[in-house]
Formats: sequence, structure tokens, C-alpha cells
Amino acid sequence: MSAVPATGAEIHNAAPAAGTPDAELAHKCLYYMLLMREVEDRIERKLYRQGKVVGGVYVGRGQEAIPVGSALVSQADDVLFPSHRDMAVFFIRGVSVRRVLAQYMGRVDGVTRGRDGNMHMGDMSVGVVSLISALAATVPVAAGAALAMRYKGINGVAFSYFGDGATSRGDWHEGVNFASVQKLPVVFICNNNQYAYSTPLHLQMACTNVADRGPAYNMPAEIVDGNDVLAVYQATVRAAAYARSGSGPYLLECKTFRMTGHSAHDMAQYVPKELFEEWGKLDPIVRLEKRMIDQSWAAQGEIDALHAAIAREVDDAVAWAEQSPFPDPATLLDGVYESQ
Amino acid sequence: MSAVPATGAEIHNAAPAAGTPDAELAHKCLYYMLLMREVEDRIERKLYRQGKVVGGVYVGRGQEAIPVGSALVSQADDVLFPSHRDMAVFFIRGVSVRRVLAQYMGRVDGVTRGRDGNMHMGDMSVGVVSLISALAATVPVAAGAALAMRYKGINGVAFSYFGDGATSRGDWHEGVNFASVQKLPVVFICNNNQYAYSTPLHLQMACTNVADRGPAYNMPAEIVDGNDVLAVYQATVRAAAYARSGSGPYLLECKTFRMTGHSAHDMAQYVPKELFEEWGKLDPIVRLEKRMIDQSWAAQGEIDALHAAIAREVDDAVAWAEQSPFPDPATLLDGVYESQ
Amino acid sequence: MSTTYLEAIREGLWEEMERDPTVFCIGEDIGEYGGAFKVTAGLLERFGARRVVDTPISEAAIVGASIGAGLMGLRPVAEMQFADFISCGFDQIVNFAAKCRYRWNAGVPIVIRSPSGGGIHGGPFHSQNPEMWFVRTPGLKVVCPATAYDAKGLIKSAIRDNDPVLFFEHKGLYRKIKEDLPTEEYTVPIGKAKVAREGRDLSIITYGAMVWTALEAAEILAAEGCSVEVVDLRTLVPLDRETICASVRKTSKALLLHEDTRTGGMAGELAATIAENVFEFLDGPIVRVTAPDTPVPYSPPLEEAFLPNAEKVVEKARWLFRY
Amino acid sequence: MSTTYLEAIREGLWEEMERDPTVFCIGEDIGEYGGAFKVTAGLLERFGARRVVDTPISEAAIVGASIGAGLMGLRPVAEMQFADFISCGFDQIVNFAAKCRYRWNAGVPIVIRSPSGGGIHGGPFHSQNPEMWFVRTPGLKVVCPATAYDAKGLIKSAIRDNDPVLFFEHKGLYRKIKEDLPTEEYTVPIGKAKVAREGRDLSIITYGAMVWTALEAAEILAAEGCSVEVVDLRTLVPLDRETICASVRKTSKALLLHEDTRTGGMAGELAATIAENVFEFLDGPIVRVTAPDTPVPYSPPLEEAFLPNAEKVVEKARWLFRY
Ligand SMILES: Cc1ncc(C[n+]2csc(CCOP(=O)(O)OP(=O)(O)O)c2C)c(N)n1
Ligand SMILES: Cc1ncc(C[n+]2csc(CCOP(=O)(O)OP(=O)(O)O)c2C)c(N)n1
Ligand SMILES: [Mg+2]
Ligand SMILES: [Mg+2]
Repeated sequence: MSAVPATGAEIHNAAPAAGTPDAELAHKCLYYMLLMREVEDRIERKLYRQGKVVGGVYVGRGQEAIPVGSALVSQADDVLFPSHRDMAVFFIRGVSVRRVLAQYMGRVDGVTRGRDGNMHMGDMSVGVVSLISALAATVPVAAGAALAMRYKGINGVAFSYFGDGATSRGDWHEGVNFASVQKLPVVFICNNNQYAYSTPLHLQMACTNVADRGPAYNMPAEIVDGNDVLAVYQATVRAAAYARSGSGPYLLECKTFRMTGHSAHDMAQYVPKELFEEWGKLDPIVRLEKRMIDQSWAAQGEIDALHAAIAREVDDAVAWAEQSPFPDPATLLDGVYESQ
Repeated sequence: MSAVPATGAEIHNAAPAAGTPDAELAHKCLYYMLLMREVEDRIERKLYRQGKVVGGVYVGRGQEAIPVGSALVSQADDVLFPSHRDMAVFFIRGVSVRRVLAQYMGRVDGVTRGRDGNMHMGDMSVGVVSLISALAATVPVAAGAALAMRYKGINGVAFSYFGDGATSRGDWHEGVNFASVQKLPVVFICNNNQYAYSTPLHLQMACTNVADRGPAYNMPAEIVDGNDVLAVYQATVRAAAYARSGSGPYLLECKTFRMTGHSAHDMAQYVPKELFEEWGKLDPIVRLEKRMIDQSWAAQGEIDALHAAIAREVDDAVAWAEQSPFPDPATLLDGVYESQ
Repeated sequence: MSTTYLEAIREGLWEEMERDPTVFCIGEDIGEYGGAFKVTAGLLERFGARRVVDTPISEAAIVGASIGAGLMGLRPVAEMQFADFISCGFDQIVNFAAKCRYRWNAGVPIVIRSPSGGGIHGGPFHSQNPEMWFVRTPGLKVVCPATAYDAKGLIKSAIRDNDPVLFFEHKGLYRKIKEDLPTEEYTVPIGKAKVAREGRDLSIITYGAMVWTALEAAEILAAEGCSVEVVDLRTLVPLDRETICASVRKTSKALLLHEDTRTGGMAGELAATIAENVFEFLDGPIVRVTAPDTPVPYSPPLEEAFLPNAEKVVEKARWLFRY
Repeated sequence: MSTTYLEAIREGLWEEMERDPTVFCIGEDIGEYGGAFKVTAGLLERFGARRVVDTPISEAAIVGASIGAGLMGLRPVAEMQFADFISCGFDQIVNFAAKCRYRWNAGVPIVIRSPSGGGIHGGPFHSQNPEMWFVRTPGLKVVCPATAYDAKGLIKSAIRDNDPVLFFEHKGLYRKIKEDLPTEEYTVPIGKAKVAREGRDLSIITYGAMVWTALEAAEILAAEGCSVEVVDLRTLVPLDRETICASVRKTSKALLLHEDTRTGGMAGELAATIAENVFEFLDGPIVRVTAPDTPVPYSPPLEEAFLPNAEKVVEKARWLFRY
């Protein structure tokens, strides 16, 4: 890890000390990873099975280090484009767990007020753009946001998230190419979890790494251990500094594994069991906790307390969200256009 | 030039001697390049200005070596997907000059019977698929044709032609990626003429060469002097052999220059004059003629006679095409579907 | 043994693949996984990877490759994972596939299967009814079966058709309806509507899942003394204008129903057809029951308010009956 | 000094760029070259490359980047080089731009300008009228000006609008029509139709270049004693149903005219609107004059047979007048 100065995260709490990862940063990373894990577990394993979440559910179990390590680098003016496995991005940008849970349950206090479900949500006031289902559709949109930031003289960066499979889409190519030609401040963050739904990498691309696609755009491309949150953080610091300096986009390929089916109803029988076992040992939360204890950044008791606190936080949020009403059908027609 | 055996061109006349270019091949190349030049000159500088060609006219002046050198390698079962500057492909595959001229003039004997104009024509009986205007749209279609050949056990190759600008399109990426994943027998042939309409390369792509995009698909990519027809021929022999052997697609980037405006109505004032001068010296026809004389493959008199013969051939074809009737408006509704 | 709508489509695919070695399937996750809805489950085992081609996430390439294979004499059946993603391969469909035959006499015998429609809380991107994008594009055929029988018979006809066919499968019907299918082989012709219920007083003209809604409404209305005829279009292009006009000639009143949103929906084409051809038979306004002009909302109460249902149909039909 | 339709659009762009620093243009060859039709000629010199962005050949990126910039508070005006290529950026328009506000309350104030329409021997891929793909997609506005005055006034309104607007410029009108425009600033509201000619006996409802065809037909018909009212819709979404219905209430006869192909065309929506709302005023069938359901052919005699013209309108109108 080189000594690129950390640039980010002022909007969340105090910035970590510049330079190498420190205890404070580790705590923050752990908090958000645990929070994401807990919220997604509730959604997938409780609320969905109870019929309280009725739409599709895609979780990022095992991949939490990617949204957490990267979004913590983001600054107030930056704009983030999370994909469907990046829930922590919302929390880090200040969207409450309550509203996210209400979103999944189709309640009026959800981020989209019941109009859309799951991770299909955004809020420009905190710099988060909603994905649409079509994979990689946000990629050119992120380039446009970056263009706008430069246009307006804001020194911001767009964080564009996507999976390995999404890089097969035409929109991905067009968006990355445009960003490269225009030298736009975009950090492209790929979670390469080695599957796209049931499709393994070799049926998705002929190259070995997503990063092998960087040269096609004359764009630096770096491979990161996507299950090491501090590595993701450091790499994002490098990438964002590069983009922010006006040098153009930067691609981070975070190698990871999808520790679930594609969605809540998919048993992932097409994934060899060994892969789950192998990658289970690399769980980013377990690894960070071990490191925190090894480095004396935290005691086991502290970590246990954090788990418990998060469980309570989520209990409370679930209760709150369940009490949020469903949207009034009389509002069905509102807001297709600004004035109607 | 390595000694890869030549694989092609049986359907046109006798195959050239295997190995290095020889007199026979050179003669054939010269014939088709001159023919394309002459037909396009007539269209652009006569028929279009006389109002006899009413639609858009895009010519390949200065780029003739690319369709000629490559299509001469094609075998009977191969399927070709020419772009809008590859007229010689049609002649090499056996479509008559007469029908091509009738096509431009919207006559019933045109390849599309007046339904479409200019290079928007195809004929499956000679293995040529019509482009549509949307650039790079033929790229995934070529992949599909290659898939079909493998499916049917035909040892054919798809030749997919496009310009530098077309590589910015999503369809290009999706088509090339699919071909690579499936290891399909496709030769991708890029005419990099350094402009896309008025747009210079650096506003089209951030990489230096189109060939820099090969690694993104784990695909061999070779840069060729696109104004040297024998070099194009040899490179295509290599590429087609690779594709035909089942190794997957192969990209040829033929560096060249568009010695005209984008279309007949474009004065190309955005192109620095020096570039025309510089590239004018590299004219592929002049170069081949010189080489033929230097190598004693032909005498000047022979070449002059060929010019004259081609001019007569085209005179005759123009006369023929002008006598072809316009399509009967009563046929307007026919053939949207197979049976109506 | 009863066969679901989904199984009927699978059977149709299976039989055609058995019958004709040029038929193959192509799409995302259709092989080992059997497709997002499992329509193609079992095909890989039976027919192998050559004939069940798993692709990258590349709708333009799926359609484009299908066109290329179609031009070469194969009969590809492409699957869009959800109909909503068809817009990612749009140009290939409306500009390449649709226009080949007219332009240069090249047939493109491809089928694009797309699970469409709402009612499963799929939200704005997993519930759309995109048929009108294609109905308005000459050169394409558009098929929207409502029953298991028709689904099987029409997928077989679509595969045998020598032109590009958009085949919309209503995902809400996949496992909801079943019926006994004939044991002998059959096909259902593309371009023929069906009178799903005969009636005298009023015609409901519809297609897809809404056929069931219309039948439900007809039952309620029958109890009130209003005899409703239900016309199931089955195919939107070519449109069976004769059956439509015949029904209106008989009943003199037309209620047009679709799940798709209102403006620019199929009801417009139907209204124009009726008002142009059988105007003199009309005894009342032509009325529409459709989804409103919004994206498909996710939350159940909103989605319910969005979708047409028997109640909404009955209300409009009553008004028209009494007109 | 007379201003052409093309110049009127350029003036509108220019004025809005002068007025509002958040307005910028983006598209292929729009900078130094000034665009394929030269609509943006001169803008680069005046406003610089920051505000006149030349792009790679990437329609999805052009639309997508416009959406991103729009979400950030800019007002991008994207140019499709020909309307036919809009299908290459289709998903971005119909799924991203169209649904943002409804879903998460995010306005996408973008304009997509597209030269559409035939009559210039452009053939199947340089002549299409793709408006219905967007009319049927809730969340988009669709504008089709017929005059230089409206073209300027509407492009200015489109730029100021906080929702995505598809702006179809009929390329056949670019240099064909001109008129004196007011020297003072003006806008034309989106969503208001205009009665282009008043009449008593029959309404021709149309838009775009066909307004001129309708006026030509009206002139011929006037000489035969048939008083024709011509309604120029100007905007297809939002549709000014009131003006349409008012005209039909007055004349009792409706002829719907568009250059677009027939099935699934705008005439369907108009017919449904009329047959639903002012049925009792109708004294005859609602008739359509449109292009037939084929791709746009290239060869002049075919294209001429394809396109609606005054003669075809007069013939239908005569029939309806006498009905
Ligand atoms: C254009 C498009 N096609 C198909 C889908 C259906 N789909 C949703 S997620 C998914 C797999 C995505 O894989 P990847 O990009 O690797 O992301 P991951 O889910 O693995 O994080 C597919 C095929 C879609 N959403 N969009
Ligand atoms: C999708 C699409 N967008 C825009 C155009 C308009 N257009 C026609 S040719 C051209 C430039 C093509 O450049 P390139 O691919 O380099 O080919 P060249 O003409 O230089 O041979 C453009 C922009 C088009 N045909 N298709
Ligand atoms: Mg993945
Ligand atoms: Mg070029």
C-alpha cells in the first residue's frame, strides 16, 4: 500500500488520519459492514420469508467490503451510483436504515415512497443516484454526472458501481469510453463476484480479469482484494485522487464472491460447494475483526457490543418501517411529470 | 510476412500460389481496386451531381485495399458483412457492377430493387449481409452467422467490417465479446481512417489504436498498413486461418485515411489539408501499380489497358443501370412479411 | 394431466427442437439454470450446449446473433430474461430484424420470447408490457397468448414462421393457469383472434392476461343481464381485424381492455379499426380500460390501483351497456 | 428577415444558451462541423467546447450522460444525428429518463433533438418517424413542431421544461419553410394544440410536416365547398385532448393524418380519444390517412407512393365529407 493521502469521508465523521489505515477507520468500516450484513440478513432471511418484502431481493453478503471501503472515501460533493449489492453506500451517505427497510417493504416512508423496491432508490440530496434494473445503465449516467461536476467547477468524483456481468453490456462500453475520451472524474468500481446470476465468468468474458479491459480505454485498472475492506479503501483513495486530479477515469476490480444465490429465491445449486467454503474463509467481516484484535485496535468485547448494538438498531428500524403506512392509492398518478 | 498458407479466393478465380504474393494476386487486387475506384468516382462525381443518385453517397476512396485485400481471402462458404466503404466486397463476391449502379439509382434491378440505396444491400446467395445504418449493428449479427456456421458444421468464417468510430458503439462491444466468449470464427476488420464523419480519433477513443481493444476480449489484434493491399491480404490470411481453426475471433486494424468527405455533400474542411497530401502519396492503387512494375509483374501498357477496360466496363454498366426501370409503386406493400 | 402456461411453452419449445434440428435457444441463464422462470429447464440436458446457448448479459448481441443465425437458415429462439430488457436490444429488433425482408428479401426467422406483465410486485423494471414498441414497427409479428393451449400452439407457429416474432409471455400466468392439452400435436395460427366467450350486448376486446379479467367481468355482468362477448386477440400483428369488426357488428358496443398503459396503447389501434370500419354499427362510445400512464409501481396497493381488474371493467361495461 | 425552420431551432438553442449557463449541447459532430444538418453551426465558436460537446458514436452514452448531467442540475440538449438512431439509446430514454421522477422524485430536464421524417430519399434508416415509441412511454414529453415559429418557441420551452422532452424536427422542413419571426422573445407552451385553419365541415388532425399537407388539402377542398379545419397538435405528449374534441364537436367529422406508418400510429390514440369522448357528435367514421405499414423505401416512386400527400388526403376527405 503506497502512502497516497486519504482524501475522504468528511461528511460521515472525522476523516481518518492520513496515510495507513488506522483504528478509527477500521471501526467505521466494521460498523458499516456489520450494519449492511444485518439489514440484508433481516430482509432476506426474515422479512422476505415472512412475506413482508414482496419483490426481488439481492444481497451483498460476503461483498460488504466493496461498498464500504469505497464509499467511505467519497466526499460531500461526490455522486455515487451503487449497484444492487452495495447497500452500505446508502448508509454511508446518510440514508437511514429505517427508510431503506421501509423501501423494501413498499411503504410510504421508503426512499421511493413505495414506487420502487429493493436497491432501486436514490436521493440527489446525498449524492446517490438510483440504479435502474438494466445492468450498466448507470455507467454513462455516471459519466454525465462527472461531466456536470467539471462543468460546474465542482471538484467531485462519480463512483460508478457494477458487477462483472454488467461489463458485457453495450452501455458499459459506451459509458466508459465516453468518460475516457473526456477524461472525466469517474471511479469505476467492479465487484467481480465471479458469477452473473447463474453465469460463470468464462461464459461472460474471454479475458481473465475485468481489469484487462482498462487498456481499451487507456484507463488505469487495478485489481484489489475485494474482501479486504482496508485494501478497497486504499485503492479507492488512489483511484479517486487520480480521477479528482483531472487525469480521467480509473477502474478498480474488486475480486470477491457472491456468498448467496443471485436473489432470495435462488439456491445457487450451480455454484460448486467448495467455492462457498473457500470464500467463506475469506469473509471480509471476520477478517477485519481478526485484524482489529491482532492490531489491538479493538477488544473482542467491543466488537461483541457492536454486534449487539447493530442488532438493536435494526430491530428498531424494522419496527419503525413496519409501522410506516403503505402509500395511498390515490397518489398513484402523481409525479410522472413535474406538473400534471 | 510469415509463410502462413493462403486459404482463399477459389470462388473468384484460381487461387494464387500459396505463400507470398505473386503476380496473379496482384493483378486481381489491382482489378478490384480500380473497379471500386472507378464505380465510386462515377457515382460520387457524376451520377450524384447529375441528380441520378438521390440518396447519401459514402465512398471508400483511398481505402480500396482493405475490402479488396481481405475479401479476396474469403472462401465460398464465408459470409461477409461490408461496411459503407467496402464496395469491392460486392464485386469480389460476384455481385455485378450493373446491379450495384442500379441500386444507387433506385432502380428495380438494384440489389434491393429500389427499397434501399447505396451500400445498404446484401445477397445471402453470395454470402453478403446488408448493413443497416446504425454503425456496428452488423457486428453481433456476424457473430451469429459464425455461430450458425459452426452449428451447421460449415468451416466458414464471418468477415465483419467497420470503421474506427463504430468501435465506440455498444453493439460493437457486445458482438465482439460474444464472439470471443464463444470462440467464434469471425475476422473483425477495422478500417481506421482516422475520422468518423467530422470526429477525429482522439474524440472517439482514448486508446491509440483500435487494436488496443483486443486484449479486452483476449483476442489477437494486428495492425496492418491498410493502404498496402498485399499486406492486408496476408494479414487476412493469418486472421482467417486463426478463426477457421476454431481459435476464436481475430481483429485486424487497417490504418488508412478517408480521402474524401464523409459523404458526397461534405467538403471535409475540418480535415487539415496536409493530411490529404500526406496520405495522397500513399494511395493504395498507385503503390500497387508501382510495385507491379518494379517487380515486373506487369508492364505499364498492361496497366493502362486495364484502366481503359474498366472505364468501358463501367460505361456499359452505367448505361445498363440507367435503362433499368424504377420500381412499380404498386409493389410498395410487397414483402414486409413472407406472405401477406 | 394438466399443463401450466409455462409448461406449455416449454413443451412447445421441446417439440420444435425435437422436430427441427435448426431450432435452438439462446439467452441469459437459460442452460444449466433453465432460465429465470425455468421455461427452458431440461433443454440443456436433452439438447446440449450447442442448441441451448448461454450468453453474456448482452441483449443486443443476443438479438443480433439470433438475426445472424436466422439469416444462415437456423431458427433461433431468444429469451429476454424480462421483457423490460428488450429495450437494450431494441435497435437490432426494430431496425435490423424488422427490415431485412423488405429491403433485401432476406428472411429472419427468429423468435424473441419475453416474460412481460405485472401483478407480481416486480416494480417498474420487471412488470412492463412493451408490445406497442413492436406493434408499431412494420416487419415484426407480435404474439400475446392468454391460455396454455394457445401458448403452446403459438410458440410452435412462431418458431416455424419465417419472419421475426415477438412472443410475450405473461409472467403472471406462468404458474397460475393450467389446462389439459391435447396429446396429439397441434399449432395455433398466428394472426387469428378467438372469441373466448360469445355474447350479444357488448364486446370486450383484449389479449394476454386480461382475457381472464374480461372473462371474470363477463361472468359478473351476465348475472346482471348483460351478455358480454370476449375477443382474445392472441396476435397483435398481424391483427385479426375481421374478428374484431364482426364482434362489434354483432354487439354494437366495444370496450377495449389492456394491461399496458393507456396513451399509445393497443386500444388506440383497436378504436381506430372499429371507428373506421364499423362506425355505423356502433351504439355507444368506444371505451378503454387500461393501466394509467405511469411506470408500474412496486408497492402492492399502488400496483393494485394501477392494474386493470374485473371490477374496473365491470364498472365501465355497465356504463356502456346502459348507454 | 425570414427565418427557416432550421434557423429557428438554432436561434432557440442560441437564446437559451445565452440566457441560462446550465444549458449545453451534446452529440455527434455538433461542434466544429455544426451537426449533420448544421443546426448547431456557430455554437462552438460562441460557447466553447465545454458547452458544445462532441461525442463518440455512442447514442446510449449521449442520452445517459445527458441524464447524469440533468440530474446534476444542468440542461443538456442532446442531438441524435438522425431520429433513426434513437433506437440505439433507447433503454436510457424509456427506462432511465422516463421513470426517474416518478420513482425517486428526480427530475431529468433533458431535451433529445432528432431530425425525423421522409421525403428526402433517405431510405429506411434516415427517414423514420419514431414518435410513437415515446408517446407510449409515460414520463416523456413528445414535441413535433410544424412551423418555424413553433419550432423556436417549443425548443425554448422544451429546454426550460423539467422533464425529458423528445423533440422531433422534421428534416424535410429544415430549409423548405420560412417565416418572419417576432423580434422580441417568445415561447410556445408544450401541450397546446393550435387550430391552423378554421373550418366547419371536417377536422383534419395532424402534426409535423403533415400540417402543410393538410393545409394544402384544405385549400383544394375549400374550392369544392368543403370547409376543413386543421388542428396542428404541436405536442403529442401531453396531448391537448380538449382542442381535438372541440374541433370534432364543431365539425362532426375527423380525418386523422400522419406521416408515420399506420398500425400503432398516433391516429389510433386520436381515434380512441374521439370515439371515447365525443362519440355522440360524430357524423361519420373516423378515417386515417397515414403511411402504409412498410419500412420507408428509398427509390423516389416508391417513397412517393409511401408518403401521404394532399391528393390522398383530399380523396379521403371528399369521401368523408359526402358520408
Ligand atoms: C440488461 C439486463 N439484462 C438482464 C438483467 C437480469 N439480471 C439482473 S442481475 C443479473 C446478473 C448480474 O451479474 P453481475 O453484473 O455480475 O452482478 P452481480 O449480481 O453478480 O453483482 C442479471 C442477468 C438485467 N438486470 N439487466
Ligand atoms: C448509431 C449511428 N449513429 C450515427 C450514425 C451516423 N454516421 C454515419 S457514418 C458515421 C461515421 C462513421 O465513422 P467510422 O465508423 O469511423 O466509419 P467511416 O465512415 O470513417 O468509414 C456516422 C456518425 C450512424 N450511422 N449510426
Ligand atoms: Mg457478478
Ligand atoms: Mg472512420
